[in-house]
Amino acid sequence: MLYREAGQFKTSYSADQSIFPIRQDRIALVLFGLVAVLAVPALASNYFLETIFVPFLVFAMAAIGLNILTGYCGQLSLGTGGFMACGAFFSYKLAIAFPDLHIIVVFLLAGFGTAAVGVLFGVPSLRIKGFYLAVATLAAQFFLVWVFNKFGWWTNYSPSGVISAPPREIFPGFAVTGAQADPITKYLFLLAFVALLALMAKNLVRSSIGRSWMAIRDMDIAAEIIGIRPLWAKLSAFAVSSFYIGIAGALWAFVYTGSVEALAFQIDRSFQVLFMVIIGGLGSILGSFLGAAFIVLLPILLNNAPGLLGLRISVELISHLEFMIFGGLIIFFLIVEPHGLARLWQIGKEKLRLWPFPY
Amino acid sequence: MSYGEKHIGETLLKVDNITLAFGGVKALSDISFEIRKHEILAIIGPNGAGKTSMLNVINGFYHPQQGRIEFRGVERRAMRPHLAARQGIARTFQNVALFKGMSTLDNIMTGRTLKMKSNIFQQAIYWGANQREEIAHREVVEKIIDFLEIEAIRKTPVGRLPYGLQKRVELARALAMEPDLLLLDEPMAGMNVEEKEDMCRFVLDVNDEFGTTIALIEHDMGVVMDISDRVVVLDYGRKLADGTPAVVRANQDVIDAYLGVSH
Amino acid sequence: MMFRKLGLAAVAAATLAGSVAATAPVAAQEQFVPLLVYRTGPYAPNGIPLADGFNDYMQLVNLRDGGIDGMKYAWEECETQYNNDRGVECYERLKGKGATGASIVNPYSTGITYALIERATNDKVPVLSMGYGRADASDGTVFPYVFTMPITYWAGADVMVQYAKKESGGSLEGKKIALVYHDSAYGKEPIATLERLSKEEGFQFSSYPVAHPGLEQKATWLQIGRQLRPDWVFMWGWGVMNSTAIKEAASVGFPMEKFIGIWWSGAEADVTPAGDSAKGYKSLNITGVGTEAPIFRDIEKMHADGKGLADKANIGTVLYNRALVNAFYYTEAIRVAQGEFGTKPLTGEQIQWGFERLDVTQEMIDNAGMTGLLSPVKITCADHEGGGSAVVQQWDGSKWSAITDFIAPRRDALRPAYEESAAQYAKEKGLTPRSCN
Amino acid sequence: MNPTTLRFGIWMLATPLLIATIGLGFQGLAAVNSAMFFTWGYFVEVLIAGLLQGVLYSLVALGFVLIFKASGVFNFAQGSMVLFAALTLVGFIEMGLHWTLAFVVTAGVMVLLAMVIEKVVLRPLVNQPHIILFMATIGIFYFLDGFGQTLWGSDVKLLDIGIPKDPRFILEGIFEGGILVNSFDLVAALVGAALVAVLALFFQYTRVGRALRAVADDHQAALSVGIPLKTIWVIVWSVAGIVALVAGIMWGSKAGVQFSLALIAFKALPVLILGGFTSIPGAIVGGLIIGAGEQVAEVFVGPLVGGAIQDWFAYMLALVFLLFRPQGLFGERIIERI
Repeated sequence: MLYREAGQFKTSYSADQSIFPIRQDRIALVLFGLVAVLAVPALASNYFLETIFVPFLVFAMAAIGLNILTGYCGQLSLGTGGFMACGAFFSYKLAIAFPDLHIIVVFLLAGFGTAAVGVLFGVPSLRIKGFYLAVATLAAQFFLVWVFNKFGWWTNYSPSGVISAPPREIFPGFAVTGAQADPITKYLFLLAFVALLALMAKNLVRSSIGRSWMAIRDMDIAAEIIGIRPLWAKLSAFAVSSFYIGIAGALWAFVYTGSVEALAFQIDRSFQVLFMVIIGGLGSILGSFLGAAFIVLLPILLNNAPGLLGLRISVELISHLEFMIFGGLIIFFLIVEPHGLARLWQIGKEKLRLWPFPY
Repeated sequence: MSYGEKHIGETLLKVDNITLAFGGVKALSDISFEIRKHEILAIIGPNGAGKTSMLNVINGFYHPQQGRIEFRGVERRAMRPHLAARQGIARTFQNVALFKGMSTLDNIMTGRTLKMKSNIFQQAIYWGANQREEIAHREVVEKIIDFLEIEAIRKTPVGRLPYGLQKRVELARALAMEPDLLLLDEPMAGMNVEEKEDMCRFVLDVNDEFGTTIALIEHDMGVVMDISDRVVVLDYGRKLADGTPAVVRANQDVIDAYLGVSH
Repeated sequence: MMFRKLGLAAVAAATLAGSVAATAPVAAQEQFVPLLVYRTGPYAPNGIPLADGFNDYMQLVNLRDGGIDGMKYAWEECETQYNNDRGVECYERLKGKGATGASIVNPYSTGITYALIERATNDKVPVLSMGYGRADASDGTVFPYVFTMPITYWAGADVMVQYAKKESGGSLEGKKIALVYHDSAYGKEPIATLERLSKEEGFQFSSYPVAHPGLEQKATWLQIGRQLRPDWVFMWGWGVMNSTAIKEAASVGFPMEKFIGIWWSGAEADVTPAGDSAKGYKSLNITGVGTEAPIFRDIEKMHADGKGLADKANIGTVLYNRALVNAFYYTEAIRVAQGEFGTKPLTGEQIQWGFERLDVTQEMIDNAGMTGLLSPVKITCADHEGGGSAVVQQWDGSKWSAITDFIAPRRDALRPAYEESAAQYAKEKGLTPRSCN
Repeated sequence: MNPTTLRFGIWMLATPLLIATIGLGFQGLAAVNSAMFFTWGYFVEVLIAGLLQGVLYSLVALGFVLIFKASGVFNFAQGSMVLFAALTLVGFIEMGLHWTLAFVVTAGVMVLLAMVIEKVVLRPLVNQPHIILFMATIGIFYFLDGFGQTLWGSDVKLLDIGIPKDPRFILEGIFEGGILVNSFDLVAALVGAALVAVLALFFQYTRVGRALRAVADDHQAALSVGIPLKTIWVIVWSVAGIVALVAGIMWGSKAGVQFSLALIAFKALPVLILGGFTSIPGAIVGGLIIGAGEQVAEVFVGPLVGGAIQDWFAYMLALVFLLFRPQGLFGERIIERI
């Protein structure tokens, strides 16, 4: 009954085009924002901040990136890990070479660098489609990881090939990278950064470039015939997608783990992000967040569940069960709602709008 | 021909000796005709006559092996479809080619893509130039929506619409491009009489109000004879006849090939 | 909408409450040790005996001795799947448990060690990376909370060269040595040392990376066995790479006697899948092999009483023994610290104090019933490696047996290399090395 | 002469020429760059080793092709099916069955698995987009990984069914020192060839095989002549399961039966895009090209750039082929129409 839009009239196109046209959604968003900014840092322990919220936000960023490419533009990519590695190593080189550069500038520059690499590996998409393209993006995945692993220049010739994020501050006195960084600072920085970039992604997908991507996704030939250049649409999707993924990789290395080797961005990482996008919902920015939350939380929950229930099961069995349940849940979700959590959420909202009179 | 005062002008598009083959199969051989400004030209012919191939050649989707195409007096040969769109050629498809995952409004908005100028950074920030542009184009699109009477389905994903409405949305998307030349591939296929009448009205209104030149493929001879200014008849990839409906109707070859005389 | 939010909050609250509840079984007056294990995933064959060894040793200390001078162990396993971010998650989850939080971390993964060094240093929890991780962490002035005893990869490379030199009649002049390595942080560790030694000893050194996971080594071994034809092959392999390398080496006819693996390429799981091909293959080991040491009588008794925690088949295997020695090290460090701070659950900081004063003498080893399992080490504030040594062992088709005594690496040349590398780390991180005088 | 035979003939002539050109190129490079080592005998040896390795890739790729051809599903779980089959086989052998008997029982288990997958996963998802089915097979991948390990443990297991492994030397008269060929690889290649032959016969001459081909060509048409899609899917997943079992035996004997076996799926993917997702001959030829290409690249080019290039090289090679033929070497040409 609370969720009712009767009486809310839109009197301008700009009101109709806003991201949250319904007033209750806007109120909920403000409340949610307050919880995220005030309640979470106050209540959550360092464990929750460091191992759940921080990776969740980093993954959400990567998922937004992949969703732009796969969900909005329809180009299936398995090269996410490679592009994350680009972001991580580019930002490392930049941060070491220019110690005075502000860390946000470093991240953004790394993002732009990754975008350039993404465009390069996006070129085959002009000729190759579907699963063929997916497998072709694996070329990027394996090649990029090899490059960062092989050439010592990327790691400043560290004998082991591991890079460690140098300590940097977001404002004087507030370190976000390095060992001294406070988890709350890290979390709030990530929250703001990811929220801002997510908003920009949302703006893109509701503007003409986003419509071009979706047109290419839904029917590339028709899109071309109404004047959308496939070259521009696909490559811009690769660029924007890689920009986000690159920044996610940089955040992963700098803010989340603090030290990283190229092998951390193996093919598994690509699949992990792909799961998030598909489980969360292809073609949905909200879905990227839901998917990231699901994939980050599920294994931890499954891992803790026997303890919570007071069962004594060996970690070995828990781990095997975790695999099985994870696989089973993927299948279950696909059967229940192939369009992902975002669609479930939307259906729920539509039901709620009509409740208690379903017709 | 009773529909208002029309001033059919000079040649807008000229097709000259077009030959198109797939492997060994000739889809079009040696076709020439022209489309004049402000007219409604019908392309007719039995199944497999090469009508759709002809449209595909005109808007650059197929590249003919021989022949030349002149659009607004400028010759072109190989051209990608998006360049044809840029020059002002829009079209609809025999099997509806809408963007299934998008709403009616977004589908029609894609038709405005070529006219939108804000860059990727402005779009990412949204507020400011991009929003002004979005709203300006939204206003144009809303006019088309009003014109085609599809206000109620504005926000509906097109995948959920019935066929007749999908055809209308597709027309709306093409109109949003404000084309000089509009190619319609069987706009009335699969419609009942009422829907056909509606569609005829829209086609004539478009031609009349916006002055858009229209080339359409249609099977319903009644419709063709009623609304078109001139007719081109194709059969097995060759041109049989070309002229006003009355002339074509009297042509013996056309009668033999198309209007039901047995071979 | 509101209801949904509330529902989410409820779930979050339940999770929070749950994580508190999960700590309850650990009693207040026990020394808590988090165990980062991998009993599943690609490296489970190595992870299982390791985890079993830790469990058995701590169980033995609790049952036989009633704890470390009366202070019992409590521990909890967390599955990392040999995955770096899971490792970090496990560490963060377990570090606050028990009376005083985590007292010691043994990551058993070079990647996880790298990921934990900063965190653990910040949290003041000692990391014991026994024969893995960063070799330069042996410099205690830069890495106060990281211990690398008894020996590092760089020292391991030196031991291998010493052994090859002795077997080649006292000189490696003009010999060819090839290194086959896992193309990762771990595999690259020995390269610098071997390059230096190749200049000093006059042998020709070539290295061959193998891409993860290492199922594909045909090309590598064609290069080694058919083109280079080296006198010795050293291997820094891990998991499936080891057995595949042995098989491929056999398939190009390379003699197993000339093939030496590092201590992570020398467990039972590394050779059994290769079957007969592996007969004669050698590897380094940082602990002794077999079940001759007296402590195994106690372990057997514990198992006979039904109190053992390990799979019996794993007792006495290479990695089980390694875990025993590892647990022995930190048990003794805790004992040292108890001498200073009293018999109570100690904090990581206090145990670090104990580690830096840990002097494992032969007498202590004998008293603990671990004769032959390890060599003496002595840790100081600056030296976190402690001067340990390694043996060469050989696989006879059914079991490993040591074929040399413990060989000490030539640390006079290694120490400056540690210090140089650690100094570079400190510079990048903006750290000021502490003084150890 | 029909175009296929003609094209085949051209390739038969062109391939040795191409290989010889590459060899000459390497020889030239080796003359100016001391980091590179080249002799013709060694080149041939690497080439043969690569081709034999390629057959093993083909074995895995075949499983993908079978399922993709008949149901349009990109079965990511093929790798874990290989692992699961091998684990089950070893499990039965350890229970005391002779390996031939264990093979039969395991084949039965794979058929059972196919039935379960059809019922639980595929049927509820029929008519969903390809990407959804692809995701579902990733679900199967995880489930099988966990299930196999729960059932049979995570320990590495030895699988030895008596395939000889000793190195042999051939052509000692032509090349100095002869050419080393591994007998295990030879046996594996023969088994692979036999399996392909059996599959070809199965598709050509049995009723079920013809039905499968009909489905591959046109789902609707196949349904309209009365072939239930359900049965087809069970059969095709069973066949893929048995192919996985054979691949599991070959790879398991090579590297031991353990978790990492599931990862060999990644070696099959470049083979697939090179050969085309729908072509059995494509899987074979693709496997040979990838196998030979990546070994030659690793041995001769690898040392120039630091080595360990064969993983990405296989993908790059496939990618380059794709740029010329976007549907793969043997895939069906995509004609775009609107």
